[in-house]
Amino acid sequence: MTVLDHRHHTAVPGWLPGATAPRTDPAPLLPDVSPVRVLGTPALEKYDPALLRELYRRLVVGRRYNQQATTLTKQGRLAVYPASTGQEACQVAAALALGEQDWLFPSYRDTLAVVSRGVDPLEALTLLRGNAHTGYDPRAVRTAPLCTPLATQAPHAVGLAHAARLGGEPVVALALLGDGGTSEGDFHEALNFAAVLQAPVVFLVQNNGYAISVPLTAQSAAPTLAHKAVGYGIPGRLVDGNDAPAVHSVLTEAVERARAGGGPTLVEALTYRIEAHTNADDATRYRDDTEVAAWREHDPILLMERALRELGVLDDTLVQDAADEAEALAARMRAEFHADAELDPMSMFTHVFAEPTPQLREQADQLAAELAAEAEVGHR
Amino acid sequence: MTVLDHRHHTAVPGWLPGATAPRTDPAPLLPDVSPVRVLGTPALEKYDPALLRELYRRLVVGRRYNQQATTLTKQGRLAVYPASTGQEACQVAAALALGEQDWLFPSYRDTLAVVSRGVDPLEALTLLRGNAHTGYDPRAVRTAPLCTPLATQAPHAVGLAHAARLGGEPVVALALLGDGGTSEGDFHEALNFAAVLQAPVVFLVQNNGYAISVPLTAQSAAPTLAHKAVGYGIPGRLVDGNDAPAVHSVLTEAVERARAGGGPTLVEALTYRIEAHTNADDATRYRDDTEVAAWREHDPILLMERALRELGVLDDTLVQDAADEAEALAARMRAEFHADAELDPMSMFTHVFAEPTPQLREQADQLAAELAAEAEVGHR
Amino acid sequence: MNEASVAARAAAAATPATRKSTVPTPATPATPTMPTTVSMAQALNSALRDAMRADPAVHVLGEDVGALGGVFRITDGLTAEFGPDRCLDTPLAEAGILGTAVGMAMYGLRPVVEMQFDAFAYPALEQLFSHVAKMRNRTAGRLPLPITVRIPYGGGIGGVEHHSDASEAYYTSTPGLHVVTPATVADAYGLLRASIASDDPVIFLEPKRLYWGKAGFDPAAPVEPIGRAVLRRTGSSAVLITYGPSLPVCLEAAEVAKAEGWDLAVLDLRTLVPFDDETVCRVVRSLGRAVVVHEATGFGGTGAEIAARVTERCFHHLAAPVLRVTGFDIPYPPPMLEHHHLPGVDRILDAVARLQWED
Amino acid sequence: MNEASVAARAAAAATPATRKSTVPTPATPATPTMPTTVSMAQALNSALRDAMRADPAVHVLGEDVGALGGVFRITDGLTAEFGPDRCLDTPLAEAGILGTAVGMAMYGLRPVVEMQFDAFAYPALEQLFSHVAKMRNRTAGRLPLPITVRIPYGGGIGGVEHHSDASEAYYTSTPGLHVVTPATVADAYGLLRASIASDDPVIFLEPKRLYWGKAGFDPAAPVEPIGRAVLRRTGSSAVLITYGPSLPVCLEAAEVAKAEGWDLAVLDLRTLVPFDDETVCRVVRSLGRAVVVHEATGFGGTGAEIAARVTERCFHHLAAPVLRVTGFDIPYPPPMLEHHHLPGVDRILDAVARLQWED
Ligand SMILES: Cc1ncc(C[n+]2csc(CCOP(=O)(O)OP(=O)(O)O)c2C)c(N)n1
Ligand SMILES: Cc1ncc(C[n+]2csc(CCOP(=O)(O)OP(=O)(O)O)c2C)c(N)n1
Ligand SMILES: [Mg+2]
Ligand SMILES: [Mg+2]
Repeated sequence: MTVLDHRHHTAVPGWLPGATAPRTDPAPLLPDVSPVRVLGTPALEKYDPALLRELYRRLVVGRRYNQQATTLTKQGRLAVYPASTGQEACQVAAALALGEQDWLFPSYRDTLAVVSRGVDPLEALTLLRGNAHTGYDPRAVRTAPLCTPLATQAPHAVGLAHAARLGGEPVVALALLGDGGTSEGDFHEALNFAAVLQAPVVFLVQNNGYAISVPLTAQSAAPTLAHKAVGYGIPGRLVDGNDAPAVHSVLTEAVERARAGGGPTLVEALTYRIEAHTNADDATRYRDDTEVAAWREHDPILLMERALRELGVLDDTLVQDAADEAEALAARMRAEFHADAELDPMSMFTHVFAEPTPQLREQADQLAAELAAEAEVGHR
Repeated sequence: MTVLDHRHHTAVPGWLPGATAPRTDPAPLLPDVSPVRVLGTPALEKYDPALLRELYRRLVVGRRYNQQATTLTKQGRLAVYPASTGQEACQVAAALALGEQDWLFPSYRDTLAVVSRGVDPLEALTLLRGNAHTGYDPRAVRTAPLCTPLATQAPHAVGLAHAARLGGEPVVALALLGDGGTSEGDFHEALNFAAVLQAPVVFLVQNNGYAISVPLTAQSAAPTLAHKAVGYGIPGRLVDGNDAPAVHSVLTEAVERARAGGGPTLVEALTYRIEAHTNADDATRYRDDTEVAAWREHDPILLMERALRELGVLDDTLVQDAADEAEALAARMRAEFHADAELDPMSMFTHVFAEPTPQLREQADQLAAELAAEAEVGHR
Repeated sequence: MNEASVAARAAAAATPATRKSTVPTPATPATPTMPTTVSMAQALNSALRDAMRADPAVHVLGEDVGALGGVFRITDGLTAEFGPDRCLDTPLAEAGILGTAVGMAMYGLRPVVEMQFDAFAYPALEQLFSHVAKMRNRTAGRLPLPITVRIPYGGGIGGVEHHSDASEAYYTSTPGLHVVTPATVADAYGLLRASIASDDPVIFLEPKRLYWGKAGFDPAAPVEPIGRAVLRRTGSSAVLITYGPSLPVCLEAAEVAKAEGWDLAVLDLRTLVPFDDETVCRVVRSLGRAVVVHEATGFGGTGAEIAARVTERCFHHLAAPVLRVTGFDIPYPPPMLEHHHLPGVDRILDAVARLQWED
Repeated sequence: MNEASVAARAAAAATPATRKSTVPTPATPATPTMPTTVSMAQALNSALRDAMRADPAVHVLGEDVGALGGVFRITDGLTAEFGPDRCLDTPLAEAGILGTAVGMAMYGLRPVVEMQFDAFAYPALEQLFSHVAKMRNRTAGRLPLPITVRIPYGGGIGGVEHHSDASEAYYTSTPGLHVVTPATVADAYGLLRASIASDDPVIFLEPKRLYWGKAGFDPAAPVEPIGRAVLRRTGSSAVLITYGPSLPVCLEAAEVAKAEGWDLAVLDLRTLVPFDDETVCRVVRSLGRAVVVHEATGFGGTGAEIAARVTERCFHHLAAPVLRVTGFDIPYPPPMLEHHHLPGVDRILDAVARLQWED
C-alpha cells in the first residue's frame, strides 16, 4: 500500500472560486487559550494513582538530578550545565508519554528527559562533561543525540517518524523544543513537512519564558505559541507545563493520535527556567528575582505533592522513598563524575567516515607519533 | 522617542498561571475562509470608477506584456520568462496599492508588478534577458531586485520597513511571494520578525496552486495559507486573486494599517498560473488541461471587463484605448529587445566591491589582455 | 562546443585496463531498454532507478522529483515505477528536505536528496555542516548517515543568477563529507551507484552543462571506485588536473595544445574528497608541470587545496609552480557574459605557456 | 599559555612606523573611562560604542545583544546607552537577523550583526552567499550593503560541539565578502571600526580564545588598514604566516624555536580577503621558507589558498614547499580532546624542521 497516495497529483481541490472552503476546518486546530491543568482541579481524580505516584517519584529524582549536575559544574566536573530546574514536569512527562519503540529528540536542556528514558547520567552528560559528543547509543535507546543548533532536530524527528510509518512500524517521534527555537526556520519547515506527510510526530515546546536573556515578548507576538499549529493544519494544544499529569495526558493523547495515523500535534507547555540559562549565564542582567520567586511558588514538585496528598495517593513513606532514590542517584553521580573520564585522542579519527581516508590515516599517524614523543619525554 | 520601547525587558506578562490569557486576541487575526470578492457583487458599486478603469487598463496592458515577453522567449530574445499570465490582477493591484515612497520586493515572477510600478520593460527584464542581473536602480524606483532564492526577499522587506519606521518615514514595504515560498524558513522568520517589530510590511502570497509541478496539497495542509498569520499574531486575509479591485482594496487596507503603525498583514490571493512555470517547463507532466480551462473561465480580465460593463463604467472606447496602449507597449518591447544588448565584460569586476581588490585588478587586467588579443585576431 | 563528441572522447580516453568495480551487483537487472548511447542525465536516471530496484531502503526526495521528474529530468519515471512513498515531492524547503532525510537515515533508510540548483542548497547548509557531516562522528559511529545529496552545479547553461554557482569549496572544506563529481556518462552512473551504496554522506555534484552530452555506455561495466582519479589523456609535457564540468574544455585544450608543441595529459579527479594523492602525485612527479583547472572562483577554491598539497608532496619534482586556471573571484556573471568568466581553451593554454618551459 | 603577555608581546612586535589610519575620526571622543590596559572583548565593545556614537546609521542587532550584552559581553551597555532601537535583541533566527540587516542596509543604515557562535551563523549562509555577498554586484553598485557580521569563531575555550568551528573557509571562498580577523587588542578596535566604516560587507571573525587577553591600548592610535598584513616578529630563518586565534601560539613557537637555532618571523595576516599578496610575498621571498598556521581543518582551508598563491608568486625563492600546520580534517572534537586538535608549538616546530634545512 502506498502511504502517501492521498497526495497524488490529481485535481487541485478547493482553489476554483466558488469552492474556497478551507482544506481543513480550522476550528478544532486552535488551542484553548486557557491551558490544560489538572492539579488542583477535580479532573485529577480520573488519573491512575500509580501513574501519579510514578510521575511524582520521577519529579523528585529529576529535581535532585538537576541540583547534582549544577553542583558538578561548580566543582569543575561538568564543563557546562543547562539546568531544567523548574521544568521537570515537562521532562518527566515527555519521557513517560513515549513507548519503548518511540523516539525522543531532545535539545541540550533535555538531559533529564534522556535520563528519565533510562539512559545513565554518565552517558547522558558526556556532551556537557566534555569527554564525548554523545555518550549513549541513539539506536539502542531510541533517543537522538542532544541537539544544540536550535530546532534542527525537529526535521529529524519528522524524517524518522515518516520513515517508520512507511515501514509500517507504530513508532512515534517526540521533539523537544524551547520557545526561542520556534523562531528558527527549521521549526517551520519541520512542522510543515510533518503536516503534509501526516507524520507521527509530536512537537513539545517548553515555553520557559526566555531564550537566554530574550523574553517571549521579544520572541513572538502570537496569541500563544500553540496557535502556530493552525498555520500548518495541525492541532495546537496549550498546557500548564508545571502540571506533570496534565502534560502527560496532553502528550499521551497527541502520541496516541499520531500512532493511530492522526498526524502531528504541536503542544506548548507553559513553564519557567528557575536557574540561569546555564551556569555560565548571569540571569540578574535580564530578570528580577521577584519573577523567579513567583514561579517558585508554582513549582512542579510543590504543586504535585500538595495535590497528591490532598487526593490521598501520596504519604510520607512514598515521599521518603522518592527522596531516598533521589539521593542514591546523586551519590552515584558524584562517584562517577569525580573519576576522571577516559580519553583516547586517537578516537578523533575513528568515526569521521566508515573507513578513514588516506589523509586521515596520515594525520592519525602524525598524532600517534606526537603522542609517542610526548610519552617518551614524560617517561624520561 | 524609542520606537521599540514596548519590548523593554521588564516583567514577563501573562506567563504566570492564572494569567494565561493570550497576548493577542486570536479571533480578529483569523482570515474569513471565504475570500474577499467584489466583482459580481454589489460591493463593487462602492469603488471609485476611475480606479476601476485604471485597474482594467493596467490589466489589459499587463496581459499583453506577458504575451509579448513569452513570445520573446520563443524568438530567443529572452533567456527565460516566468509568466504571470492569469495573475495580472495581483501584479497590477500590488503596484497600485503602493505609494511612491513605498517599496516593492518582487520575486522572479513579478516583473509585471515592477513594470506596473513604472520601470521600463527593458530594465525590468535584464535578469531574464541575460544581459545584467538587475537593470533598474532599486533606490530610484523603490523596488528591490527581482528575487530568485525563494522567500529570501521577505526579511529584506521587513528590515527596510523597520528601518524606515525607525527613521520616522511613512514607508510601507510590500513583499510578493508564491505559495511554494511559504514553506521556506525565511518566510517564517520574516513574518515573525515583522510581527515582533511591528514593522510596516505587507506580505502578499500569490497562491497560484503550484510550485513548479508541486500542487498546494503537497505543499501545505493549512486551512488556508492566510491562517499562518495567527501563529505570528498578525492578521491574515484571504482574497480572490483574480478580482483586481478586491485585491487592491485588501492590500490598500493592509498598507494603510501598516503605515498607521498597525503592523504587518499576511494576504493570500487565490489565483492560477495559466502558463507553464516558465517557457522551459512542461506543465502537461503535472496538470490537466481541463483544470487550466476552468481557470481560463475565471480570467481576471474577463471578469473585470464583464463586471465593469455591467456597472456601466466601461465602454468600447475605453476598451479600445487599453488595447491600443497594450499594442504600443508590445511594439516597443519588440523593437527594444530585437536590438542586441550592449555588453561590457570588464563590468564583471567593477561592482564586486566599492574598490576592486588587488586580486580583482590583476584578474581584470588578465581579461582585458585576453579581449585585446581576441580583438587583434578578429582584426587580422 | 559539441558536448556529445567531447564526452565520447572523454570516455574513449579512459583506461579500461585499470578499472575495477565498487558498484554492488544489482539484485534486478539494469533497465532492459537501456540504449547503448545515452546522455549523462539518462545515466543518472538509470543509476537512481537501478539503486531503487536493488535496495528498498533507497528513497528519493526533493522538489519536483515526482510527476515532473525533476527540472533536469534526472528522476524521470521514478514515482511512476516506485510510487510517491519512494520518490517524494517535498514541500519547498531545503533545510526541511535534508533534515527530513537525516531522520529517515537515522531510521535506517538510504535517502537520495535532490537539490534543484547549486545555490538552492544553501538553505540546507546548517543541516549539512552541523548534522550530516558530523552525525557519525558525534555518535561514535552509531548513527552513520548514508545520505547522497545530488546537486546540479556550475554554469555554462545560460542560467540566470543563483543558477550557476560552482559551490564545491563549501563542501570540500567540511570534514565528514565525501565529495564526488562525475565528468563522463559512465562515471555518472557508476559513481552515483557507489555514492548511494556508501555508508557515508556523499555530496554528489552533477555538472549541469554535461547533462546532455551523450556517450556509449554499459551500466554493467565497472568503473573506478570513489576516491580514484583517472587519467583521461596521457601526455608528456604537463598535466591538466581537473574535474566535473571542466573536463571537456581541458581535453579540448590538450587537443589544441598539440599544435603548439605541448603534449598535455588530462587527469580527471572524479572525487574531491577523499582526494587521490597517490595518482595525482604520481602523474605530477613524472611530468613536473601541472595546471589545475576549475570553473569555481579561484580564491579559496578547491584548486588551492590541490595546488597546495601537490606542491607539498612533489616540490622537488616541479619545474614550475602548480598554476591554477579558474573562474574569476566574482559573483557568477549574467549568462551573456559567462563565457568570459569560465576557463576556456585560451586561458588554459596561457597558463601552460607560463610553466617556465625555458629551463 | 598567558594570553595577556602574548597579546602584549604581539602588540609590542607591531611596527609603529608603518602604521597609518583608516578609522574615521570619531565625531565624539572615545569612551573617556577607557583604561590603558583592556581585554580584546572590551576593545571590541569600545569600537561598537564609538562607532554608534560617531554615526547614527550604525545599528547593532542579534541574539541577546541587549540587556545581556551578548554572551561574550561584546555589546555590553549598548542598549543602555543607545536604546533598543539602536541595539536590538532579535528573535532567535539567524537568517532572519541577517535578512533584516540586508533590508536595513538597503534603506541606508549600517547594521552590525552579531552571530552568537560560529556554527550558529550557518542558518544565515543563504542570505550571506546569495544576497550579502552579491547585492552590490547584482545591482551594478546601486545597492551596496555596508553590513558587518561579527562572528566569534574557533576553539580553545572548552566549548561543546558546534561552539568551536573555525569556519573562515566558507567566507574566504565567497566572492563579494571582505574577511577580517584581529589577533591583537589594538586591531580588534581598529579593524572593527574600519569594518563598520567600510561600504562593503565584512565578515569580522573574532577569535574567541583571545577575548580575555589584555594589552595596553589607545583607541586613538591608528592601526594598519584592512587588507594589510603586519609582521609581528621579525626573523631570519623562516616565516610563520598566521592570523586570528593562532597568532599567540606562533609567537610562542618562535620563542621556543630560538633554542633550536631558528629565528622565525611571524606574520599576522589580519585580513584574509582582500589578501595582502605584497607583504606576504615580500617576506616569503626574503626568507625562502614559510609555514602557514591556522586551527581550521587543513583540507580546503584558507591555508591552502595562502600556500598556493605564495607558491605561484614566489616559486623560485622557495627553498622548501610552503607547509601547513592546521587542525585535523575532522569535526571539532569534544573539549577534553581539543588540545590534540589545535596546532601547538611542537606541531609547528615539527613543520619548521621539515623545511629542508639541509640544502
Ligand atoms: C541555531 C542556533 N542559534 C543560536 C544558538 C545559541 N543558543 C543556545 S540556547 C539559546 C536560547 C534558546 O532558547 P529556547 O529555545 O527558549 O530554549 P531554552 O534555552 O529556554 O530551553 C541560544 C540563542 C544555538 N544553540 N543555535
Ligand atoms: C531557495 C530556492 N529553492 C528552490 C528554487 C527553485 N524554484 C524556482 S521557482 C520554484 C517554485 C516556486 O513556487 P511558488 O513559490 O509557488 O511561486 P510561483 O513560481 O508559483 O510563482 C522553485 C522550486 C528557488 N528559486 N529558490
Ligand atoms: Mg526558553
Ligand atoms: Mg505558486
